[in-house]
Amino acid sequence: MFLDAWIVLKKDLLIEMRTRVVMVQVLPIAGAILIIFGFALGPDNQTLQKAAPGLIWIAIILSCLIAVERSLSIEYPLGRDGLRLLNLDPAGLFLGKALAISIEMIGISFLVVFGSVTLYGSRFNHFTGLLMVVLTCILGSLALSFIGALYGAMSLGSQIRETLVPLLFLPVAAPVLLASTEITAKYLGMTTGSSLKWLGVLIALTISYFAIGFVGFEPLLEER
Amino acid sequence: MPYTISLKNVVSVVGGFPLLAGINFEASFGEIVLISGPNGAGKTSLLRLIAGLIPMTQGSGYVNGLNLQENSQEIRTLVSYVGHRPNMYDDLTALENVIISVGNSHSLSLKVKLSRVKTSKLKEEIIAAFALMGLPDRVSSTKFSRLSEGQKRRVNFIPLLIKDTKIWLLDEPHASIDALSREIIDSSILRAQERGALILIASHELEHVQAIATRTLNIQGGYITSGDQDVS
Amino acid sequence: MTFHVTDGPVSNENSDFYRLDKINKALALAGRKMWRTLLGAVAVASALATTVLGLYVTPKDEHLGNSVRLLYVHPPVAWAALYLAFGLTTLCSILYLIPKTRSPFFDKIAGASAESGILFLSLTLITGSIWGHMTWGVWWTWDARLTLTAVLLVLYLGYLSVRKISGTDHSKAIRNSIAALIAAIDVPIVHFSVIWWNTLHQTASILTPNLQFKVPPSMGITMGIGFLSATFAWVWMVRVRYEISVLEEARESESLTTLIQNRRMERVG
Amino acid sequence: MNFLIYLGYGIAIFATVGYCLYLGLKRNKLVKELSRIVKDSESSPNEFTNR
Repeated sequence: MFLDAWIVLKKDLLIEMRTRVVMVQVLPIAGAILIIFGFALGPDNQTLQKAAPGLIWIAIILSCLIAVERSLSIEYPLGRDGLRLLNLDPAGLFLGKALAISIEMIGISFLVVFGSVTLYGSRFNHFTGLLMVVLTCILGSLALSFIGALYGAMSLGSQIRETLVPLLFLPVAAPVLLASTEITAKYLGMTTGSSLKWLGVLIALTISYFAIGFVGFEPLLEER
Repeated sequence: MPYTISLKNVVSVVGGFPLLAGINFEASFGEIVLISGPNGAGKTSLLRLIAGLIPMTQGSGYVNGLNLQENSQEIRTLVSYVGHRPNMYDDLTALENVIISVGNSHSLSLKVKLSRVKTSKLKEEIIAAFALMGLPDRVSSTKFSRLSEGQKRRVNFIPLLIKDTKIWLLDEPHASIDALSREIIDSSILRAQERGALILIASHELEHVQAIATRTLNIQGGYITSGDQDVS
Repeated sequence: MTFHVTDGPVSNENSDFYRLDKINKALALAGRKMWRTLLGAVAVASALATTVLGLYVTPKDEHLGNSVRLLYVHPPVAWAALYLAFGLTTLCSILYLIPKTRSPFFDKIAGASAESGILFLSLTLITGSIWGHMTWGVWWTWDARLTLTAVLLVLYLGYLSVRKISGTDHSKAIRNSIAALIAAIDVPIVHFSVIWWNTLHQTASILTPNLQFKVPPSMGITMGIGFLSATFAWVWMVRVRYEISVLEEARESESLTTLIQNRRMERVG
Repeated sequence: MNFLIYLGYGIAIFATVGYCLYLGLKRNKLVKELSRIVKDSESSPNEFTNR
């Protein structure tokens, strides 16, 4: 299973390295979202800094949606038939696809945070703040990628996949958005108080989305 | 001797449409069966059913003693299916594609798998297979999307040679390719037959395939309308 | 080497007898009227009683005024949606996922229940919004419960969309069950996160109106009848929606027989 | 009394009754359709019934 996951992961990242679709298309979209919100909220730096944690995570979630779409379109030439003919372990396939998306998303989320620092003038409380935001980015990206890969597989047979995936994805991403925003807000100095329980929510989400995908991927791929 | 493939009254419904409407079919190792018939008659569906890719809605079907309904995943490791679309990623090289296709083949030992095909015997085998299919070395390191149609098809055959499965399901293997590619593919089919494989070929090009097939059957309206006697 | 190519009949399962048997069974189910009619009658009577009592008989509340009358509708529909409908959907989805209890029955009931749940949940939001407007002066507020309910509505709308994706009966049912499970697992998570979210940000004073007033008996009775009415209406809906699924399946199998015959007719000459 | 109260009750009753009506009519239509199929095949048995 881990070998299969490794094969899929390596394949997806190799294709990304060759085509650079996520890098030259998804990343600019995330950047555009930050800039557009900057426009919309006006030149007042104070407002932007206050809104920054939420904007960061809106940008990350929307770009994750596009990254999931891209991850699915990589498999178009093979289709569901071709994927099944590769005889990969379904759990491995899920893990590979999800980890490939999450590696891309972790990169994007770091750059989005960096963008917020430069564009909105966000500042971390101290060094641990930076570390906590990095940790949040990693956990959030994992949770989003797990659920994205799962829903991608679920909507494979559907003709209305382009609209279905966002409909399924966004409400489930809402708690991720909430938890990550709260942690980020704390370490960008917007709120005070403990963020530990938010970290708990984020970890619980990551684990439960991973578990459902791990177990649920196989029946989604098979047709009996 | 039990049949390798045995289908009785098989109906397969996908999206509310009966792709197969009562197929009765039996075949044994060592045969090359040509499946002919007009477009949309169910040739591809029959192959996909045997490959465990579409569900069996009614009837009973066995491949190598395994029930099509319950063991479709195991069956998929026993058969090699070549669709009319190549089963390869455009942005990977031919060699990488082949490695992904065979990398998980169950006939390979774990050790070979773990060595990631870098220095192993498997890599030599794959290179030899490229040569066997008349593909020069540089083809193996070319992006798949940059290959010619005939080269793509030949590359698509390489996993079959490496995995050495005993049941080959070929969907239009001769469509839109040059004479050289056709010859190479035909000889690899015959070699597989010599090793005792069962090969089903769905094709429009009757004369070409009939030259190598041991028998021909006709499929129309989702079921088999005629089959002639074994020529050998 | 021998082989057979038979031009056989389509399988027995497809014969007229089998097909009509399925239709007849579906018709028999739909024909079992007694309990259904009784249920419907009780639901209609209690709904009427709630309306009359709620609008005209009960007094208006000294704190809340007339808006208290919406409380005979709002909690009952919320109860039907959140606990009855989505509870049953979750239960049936789990029962389908367990191989031992797997049955197409559960998939149908899960879908039927979720559909009525969407209706009741929408009503919950609408009546709640009206109530909010009358008591707090706003149609919407980012209160934990409201937010959770809205997210829940979208989650289950997504579930209904998943149900429409094509596939074989089994693969569809599995997919549906997993989608329902994700929705169900998300409920507690969203629940806790929205509660914490609010306690961090807002001084929730107006949002928790003091309902500890002394309830006159007429009010309590009306509310009880309201709950009764929502429950019976829900049971009726699930039952009839289930009948429709069974009938549709029977029709499907009927058309399948024709389709297979048509398919075989495609033979040229 | 406030118009909004009537609105709330109205929407609730309208939506519920509407959905129930939709369900009932759909069921009756299906029942009719299937009963006709049964009647048809009983009055004119086709090739399969004789087997």
